[in-house]
Amino acid sequence: MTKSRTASRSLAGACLCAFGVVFSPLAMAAPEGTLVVAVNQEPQDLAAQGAYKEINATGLRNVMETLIAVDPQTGGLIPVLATAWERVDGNTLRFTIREGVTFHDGTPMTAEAVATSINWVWSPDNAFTIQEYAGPGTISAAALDESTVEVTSDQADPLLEFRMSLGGISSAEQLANSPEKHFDTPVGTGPYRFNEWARGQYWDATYNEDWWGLSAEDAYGTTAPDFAALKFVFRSEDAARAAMVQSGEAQIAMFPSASECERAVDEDGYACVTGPSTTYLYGRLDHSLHADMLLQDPRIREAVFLSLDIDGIAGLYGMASVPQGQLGARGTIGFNENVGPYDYDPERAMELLAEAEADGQDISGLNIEVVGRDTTPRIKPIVEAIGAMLGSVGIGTDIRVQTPQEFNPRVRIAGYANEPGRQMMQVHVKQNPSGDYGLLLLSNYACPNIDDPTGPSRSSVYCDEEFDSSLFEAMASFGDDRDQSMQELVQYVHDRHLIVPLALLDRGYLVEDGIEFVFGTDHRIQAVYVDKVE
Amino acid sequence: MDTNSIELEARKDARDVRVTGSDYLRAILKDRVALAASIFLVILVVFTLGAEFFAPHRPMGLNLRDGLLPPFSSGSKGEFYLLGTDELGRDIFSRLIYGARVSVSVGLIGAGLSCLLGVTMGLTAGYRGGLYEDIVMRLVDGMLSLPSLLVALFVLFVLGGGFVNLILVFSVLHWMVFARMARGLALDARTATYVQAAKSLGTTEIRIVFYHILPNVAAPIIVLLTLEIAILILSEASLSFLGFGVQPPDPSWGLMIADGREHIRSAWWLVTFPGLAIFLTALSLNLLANWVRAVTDPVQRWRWITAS
Amino acid sequence: MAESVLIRTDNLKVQFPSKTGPVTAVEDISFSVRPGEIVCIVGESGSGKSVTSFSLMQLVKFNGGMISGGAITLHRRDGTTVDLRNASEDQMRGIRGNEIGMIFQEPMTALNPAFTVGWQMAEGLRIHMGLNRVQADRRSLELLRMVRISEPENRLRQYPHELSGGMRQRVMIAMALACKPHLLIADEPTTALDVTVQAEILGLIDLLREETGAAILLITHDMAVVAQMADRVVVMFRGRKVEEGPVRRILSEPQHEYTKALLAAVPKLGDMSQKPNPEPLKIVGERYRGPAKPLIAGKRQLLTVSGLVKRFPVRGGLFGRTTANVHAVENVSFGINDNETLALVGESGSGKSVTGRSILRLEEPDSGKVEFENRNVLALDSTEMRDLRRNMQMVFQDPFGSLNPHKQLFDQVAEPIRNFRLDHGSALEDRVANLFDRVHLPRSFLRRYPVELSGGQRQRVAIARALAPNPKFIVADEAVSALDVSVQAQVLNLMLELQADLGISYLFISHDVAVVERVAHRVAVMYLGRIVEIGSRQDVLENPQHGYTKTLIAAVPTLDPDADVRGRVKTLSKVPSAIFPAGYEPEPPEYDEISNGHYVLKNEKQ
Amino acid sequence: MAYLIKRIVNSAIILFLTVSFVFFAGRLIGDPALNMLGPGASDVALENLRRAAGLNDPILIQYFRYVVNLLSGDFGISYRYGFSVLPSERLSEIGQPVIDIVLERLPATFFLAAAAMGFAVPIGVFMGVTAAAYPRSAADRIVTVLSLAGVSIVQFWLGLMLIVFFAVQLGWLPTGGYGEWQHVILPALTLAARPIGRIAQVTRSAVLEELAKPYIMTAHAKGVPVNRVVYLHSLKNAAIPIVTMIGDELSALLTGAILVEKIFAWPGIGLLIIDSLSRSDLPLIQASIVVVAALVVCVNLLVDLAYRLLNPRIRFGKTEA
Repeated sequence: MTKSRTASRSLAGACLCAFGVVFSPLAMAAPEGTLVVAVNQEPQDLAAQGAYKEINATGLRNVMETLIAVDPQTGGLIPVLATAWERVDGNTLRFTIREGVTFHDGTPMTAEAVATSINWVWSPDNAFTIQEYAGPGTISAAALDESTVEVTSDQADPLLEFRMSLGGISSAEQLANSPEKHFDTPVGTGPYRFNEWARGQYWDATYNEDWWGLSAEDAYGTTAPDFAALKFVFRSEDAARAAMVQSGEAQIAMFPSASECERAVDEDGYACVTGPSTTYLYGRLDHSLHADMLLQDPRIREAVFLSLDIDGIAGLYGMASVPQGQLGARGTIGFNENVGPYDYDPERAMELLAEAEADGQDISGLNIEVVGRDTTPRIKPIVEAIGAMLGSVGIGTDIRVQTPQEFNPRVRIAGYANEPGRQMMQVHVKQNPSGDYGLLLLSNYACPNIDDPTGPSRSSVYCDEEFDSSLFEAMASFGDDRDQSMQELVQYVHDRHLIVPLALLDRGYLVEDGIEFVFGTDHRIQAVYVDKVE
Repeated sequence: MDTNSIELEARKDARDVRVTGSDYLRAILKDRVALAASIFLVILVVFTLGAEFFAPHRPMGLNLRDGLLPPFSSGSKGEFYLLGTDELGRDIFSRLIYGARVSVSVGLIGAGLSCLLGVTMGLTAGYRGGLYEDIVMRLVDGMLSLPSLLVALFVLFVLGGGFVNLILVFSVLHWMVFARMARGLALDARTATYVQAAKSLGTTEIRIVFYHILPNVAAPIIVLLTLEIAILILSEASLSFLGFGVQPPDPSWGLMIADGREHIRSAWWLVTFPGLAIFLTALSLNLLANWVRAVTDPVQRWRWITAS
Repeated sequence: MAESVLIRTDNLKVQFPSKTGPVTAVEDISFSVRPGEIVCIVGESGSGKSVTSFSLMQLVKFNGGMISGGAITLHRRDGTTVDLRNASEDQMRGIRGNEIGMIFQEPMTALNPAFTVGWQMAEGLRIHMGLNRVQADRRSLELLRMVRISEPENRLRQYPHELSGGMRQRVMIAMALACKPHLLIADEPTTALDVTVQAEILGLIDLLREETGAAILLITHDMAVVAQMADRVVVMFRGRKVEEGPVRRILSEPQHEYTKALLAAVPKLGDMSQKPNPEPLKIVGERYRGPAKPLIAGKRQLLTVSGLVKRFPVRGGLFGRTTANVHAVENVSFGINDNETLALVGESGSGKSVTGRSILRLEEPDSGKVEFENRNVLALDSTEMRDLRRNMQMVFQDPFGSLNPHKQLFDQVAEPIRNFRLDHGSALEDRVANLFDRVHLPRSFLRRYPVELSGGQRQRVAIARALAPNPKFIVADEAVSALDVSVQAQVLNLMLELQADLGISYLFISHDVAVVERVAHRVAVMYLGRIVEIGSRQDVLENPQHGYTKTLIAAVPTLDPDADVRGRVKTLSKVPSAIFPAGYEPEPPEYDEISNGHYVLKNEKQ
Repeated sequence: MAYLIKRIVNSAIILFLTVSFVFFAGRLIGDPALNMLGPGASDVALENLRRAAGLNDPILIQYFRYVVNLLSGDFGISYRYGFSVLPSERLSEIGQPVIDIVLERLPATFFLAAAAMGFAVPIGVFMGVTAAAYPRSAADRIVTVLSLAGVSIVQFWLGLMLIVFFAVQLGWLPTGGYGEWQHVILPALTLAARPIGRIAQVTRSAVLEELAKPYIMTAHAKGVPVNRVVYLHSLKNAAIPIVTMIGDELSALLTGAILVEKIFAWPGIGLLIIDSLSRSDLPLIQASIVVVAALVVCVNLLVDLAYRLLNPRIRFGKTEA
């Protein structure tokens, strides 16, 4: 086994301790000091929708709260701004809004405000990135009375609860009067009040003494806010982030590289804490629609997949485990035990290529563009490795690491349509926080709609009516037959060699001694889960 | 008797020595620093030309088992890695040698092209004079006062990075220095007495420029060329570091530093060696240029040539 | 105090370290200077006279030299004596500029261009006399008046580049005398100056000697200067003192061979009176190689120059428009016959060189007519011009610059022959070799490079090169000015010899009237771009009519110790210049014909 | 005076060329509307934007408009800065004026450049003068090699090394960031290496040249102390090439700080440029380049003025008497 693999094992041990933290009753000590978190990139904005995936806005949930949330420890849903919620029918959820909550701008959080906020976040017109968790239906919200909000999807939607745990609730007053502020001055209800965003440096927030959670006994979190202020400092250099924790500049450094995590073992003053995530690294090989005909040949596709040493790639990534041959981890609804990892068999790959060539396929015309996005951690060695692997079985490759501006359009249908005859394998990361295969299958395999370039399956490259129809059936179904039909679909796409899962990522943190940090598979940094211990 | 008095005069000026190639050779052998520099450069060039022959491993060969091995360690199949390996298990030393090929050729070709362009523009401008000269020199001044690295970035951002574009951008953004110098030299030469003399002897213009002027202005231009090569090698590193230069998987010194950055604390050799390579190359070029300037400078020459 | 000695050197020895061991510059130099007297150290380049003067204040060490032997004894103001060879740097600083003042050869560069005259004069005063700025300025004013500079108040505020050469040299003198030193060392103080200015400066120095009572150590290469200034003379040759004595004795009965040679080599104004034709100088130790036949000018007119005008624009303003013109050559006309030498005499800026260059079209004249053998030179196209150059050649002033440093002498001399395809192969080689013989250069030099030659030798090469295409006419632009007198004499004789043998015509451009008298059949005097007087040598030099010609001739130092030098001192203000606003058209010159062929300008331009 | 006007006119021309360059080069990327909204944009959105921004007019009209707007300080608005959202015509209402964004970053860059020069000038000049005062001595050799080393080093590499050593191993200084004085030291040192080298070289040769001139001997002959001769008499004359070099290096700092700012997370204009490049935020990139070019031009102008103060010969365009 390679160096880095053994490393990730030892780290698995480290992560357990983080989960071992027991719930401590709210300590009422006056908050003091600043929690400095070194994050790997500057947010592009701090809009309410960003709360769904903190890669864009780490720590936003300290300012902006959701109706309900996923409990980092149990993984179940817990009340936040909604005290209770009930299913009316397959399409509808009804939320009871918490009393006496005010936004940081002083305006009360009325049912109206909540509805406005939800509509803003989920409106297809705004086309926020959160749309990748929308669909097939469209979501809208309305206030029934001052304490009740009803959220509806125009199609039966078993995932509605989950979706409601994503979008942040922000001040309706701000949305009405100064929408431009919405993007860089979040006004929420959370335990911390947004203070300032110094471009290129940090954004910070100060303790909100009027936070509802201080009085509510069903407040979420393992502790009361221990810190007078939060500061999220942007540092793209891995070494720099690590050094900040080591030198006490920061208490927590996000996503250290495997090598930094190893160092932590023999350095004093801080430790590396890791835990599994729902994020996986995958390679998606162009298929139908605008792809080069060569890629339609199943032998060639299989050859490509066979030439990938997935163990090696996962090991190269560092803190990651080798995934099954399917997106999503064990325990997800629709997970198929029988679908194992794709094999690594270069010889077989070469045979297949030979066969294809014998049938008149022009293998020399095969030149696969392996593309990654430069914001993805460790992407460069990964794509280089993949390139080398394909090369070793005689498949030509181009290697590219592109900026989001170049990359994003190309992996969406609109851009794809502009590059007919493409041979691209995009190497990218995706999260599946929902615990259900529905969204996965929808966003990755359903046929994209060129007229709806921002729709949920905008980044799929696969078109298969048969598959689509059975998928939409499955998504509307509940319980066991949902699980069943999903499993079949998983097997189906596995055999089509569409997407190769490369690594199921662990995420790690360098944490200063004296800090207990609890996080879930969605890896959010929330002060109420960060505890000072002596 | 008359000739005798001439001989006496000759002895009076005994300090003026003509400088031959062998003198230069002797001089550089005496000047330890310059000697070291030129030896380094010779080795570099040899390695660059014979990369296939000198590199112990394939620069692109993937070998995940032997990732991040420190210098002087041997891999799983017992192969020896002089300067260690990167995270893909590729031999740093081999990549340095192949990287030299990229970096050095960018420097050489880029500087060469801009020199060609600049010197032609400058010499003609300086010798021809008039409106043509005005226009050229305006252009030179204008382009010189542009933030060149920035413009380079922007252009590469528009055209996209890569070896060829890099060289194009460099030659377009660096010819001015040569033009300015060549023009200055041409101006001096035009008024120099020996050129006037040649003219009065009925020597043709072309012959004056190429037979009389060129040899007299060659030295400073060579010096500048050497310096520019160094500058371009540095710029290539910077641009590649930013991802606008040479594209992976081609090894380039700048890229190697960029890649090694993540492991800078745990695997120092990833960043240190390519950094040193660039540093030593640029330093050697500068030292050499410095030396050439000194020995070809008519004022200093005598001191340097007879120096030990 | 007659017998008391102010400063004395005994067996002074100065060396310069080099990688091949120390090089001895001067050796065994002993002389002394008494209070109030003028001692001249005379010698040619390389004689070590300057090194000697620099040693007295240990200045030589700033040139990398070291005093490795002997002693320098100075009697200080306070009566004590000190050995300047071993004096500490602090002691020296107290003496330099304070008890010993010094002035240098290059007035153009010896003043710091970045500071005002006032500041530079004050500096010494403040250091040595502890004066404050105001007092220093007051003293500076006195000094400037003392050296006869007009409107001294303004001068103090000016920068060196705003002053003329003569004025700068006066400032230098004033600065040197600032702290009332009792010894003033003057290192070639007038070499770089025009002869009229030189006369004034020399006069001034002599005057100041009397006014301040300071002794003066004058370093020069010019025997005439010696004759006029010195009480006693020290003759140096190749780093050694060859002779010492009172000026009259040295001049009348020189003992040492070298001194004799030196004196013989100096052309003396007046020697040629009553002699219609040029004659070579007699060079001691060299068998007299007189011309085969007397140098009689021909009758056929070879070159005619009429109304030649050349102006250089002074650009300025927003779009670099021409705001003024330097009237370098203003309506100049003259003619030269075959086998004749016309000398163009004038001081720097008189336009004599530009005239010569314009004739060869190295400058394109603005207007005028040049006819060579009845061909209109200015009308020729470039190819015609090229082969006309076979017959018109040029010898430049600077023997170092006029040869291409990267080419062998053979190729340089062969160049015109190749250009005109006159010969090739072995014929070419013989021809070049013969040219070397012709100018008395050993054939062993053929494969050498210019750096290996001395100035005189290079000038011979330049002449050989000019001779190569057998020209009928040679412009010799200050051809001997850069050379030591002895060498100068040799080259002059060579040129005369060539004229005698080959019947060449010369346009001999020079600032040195004495030299001109030697070589010229006819003389034209130029001033601010115009010919003010032209005629036969005897007419112009022995019977000058124009005011300027008179001053010029009067200014020429003679070897006569009794000549009065002070009379020439006049208060110096701004020098007249040939710069006129754009569009200014001076009226054409009108000449009076004094005698046959002797013309004098009658309308001055204002 | 006339000269000054001339220089200003030249500078204006240079800036004009720069503006034209960024405008047309920007168009090479392709449809600006598409660039602003991204390929996912709906045709409606694109068309709206085109109409709003007058992108349907002939290119020269647009160019003219662009220049005019620049003159009135309007560099356009950013469609990227501060949004992680997919294209939508609504953005035009809430986009930020790029010029504000750029100006917001300038102080940091100025501060850094000033600090770097604060290190570079005294050290460089001192090294150079020392070397010149004792030519071919050991000191001279050391200075030569050191200064060449400074010129030859890869800035961002040096930066990384400094971080590893001073911030990580020794923990003396922060790894990067902005705010207290400690933050500026490492980046400033990194940036100073090159200017130190070049200033030292120029000073050395310039002073050496001056020390060989006759007026130096005059000063000695006046009994002026040696140090005064070197540091006052020669240095003031050597000042012009030195000032030129300082000016060049200052301009280089304003532009060349890009990598250093990135490595040290220094929120200057360099960092901004890198971000906007990765977001291909065209208006922002164009504005940054124009602004920086303007700065560089200003520096050159100042250097020119400095000449006139330093060199009496060209002061007020006086001609020789």
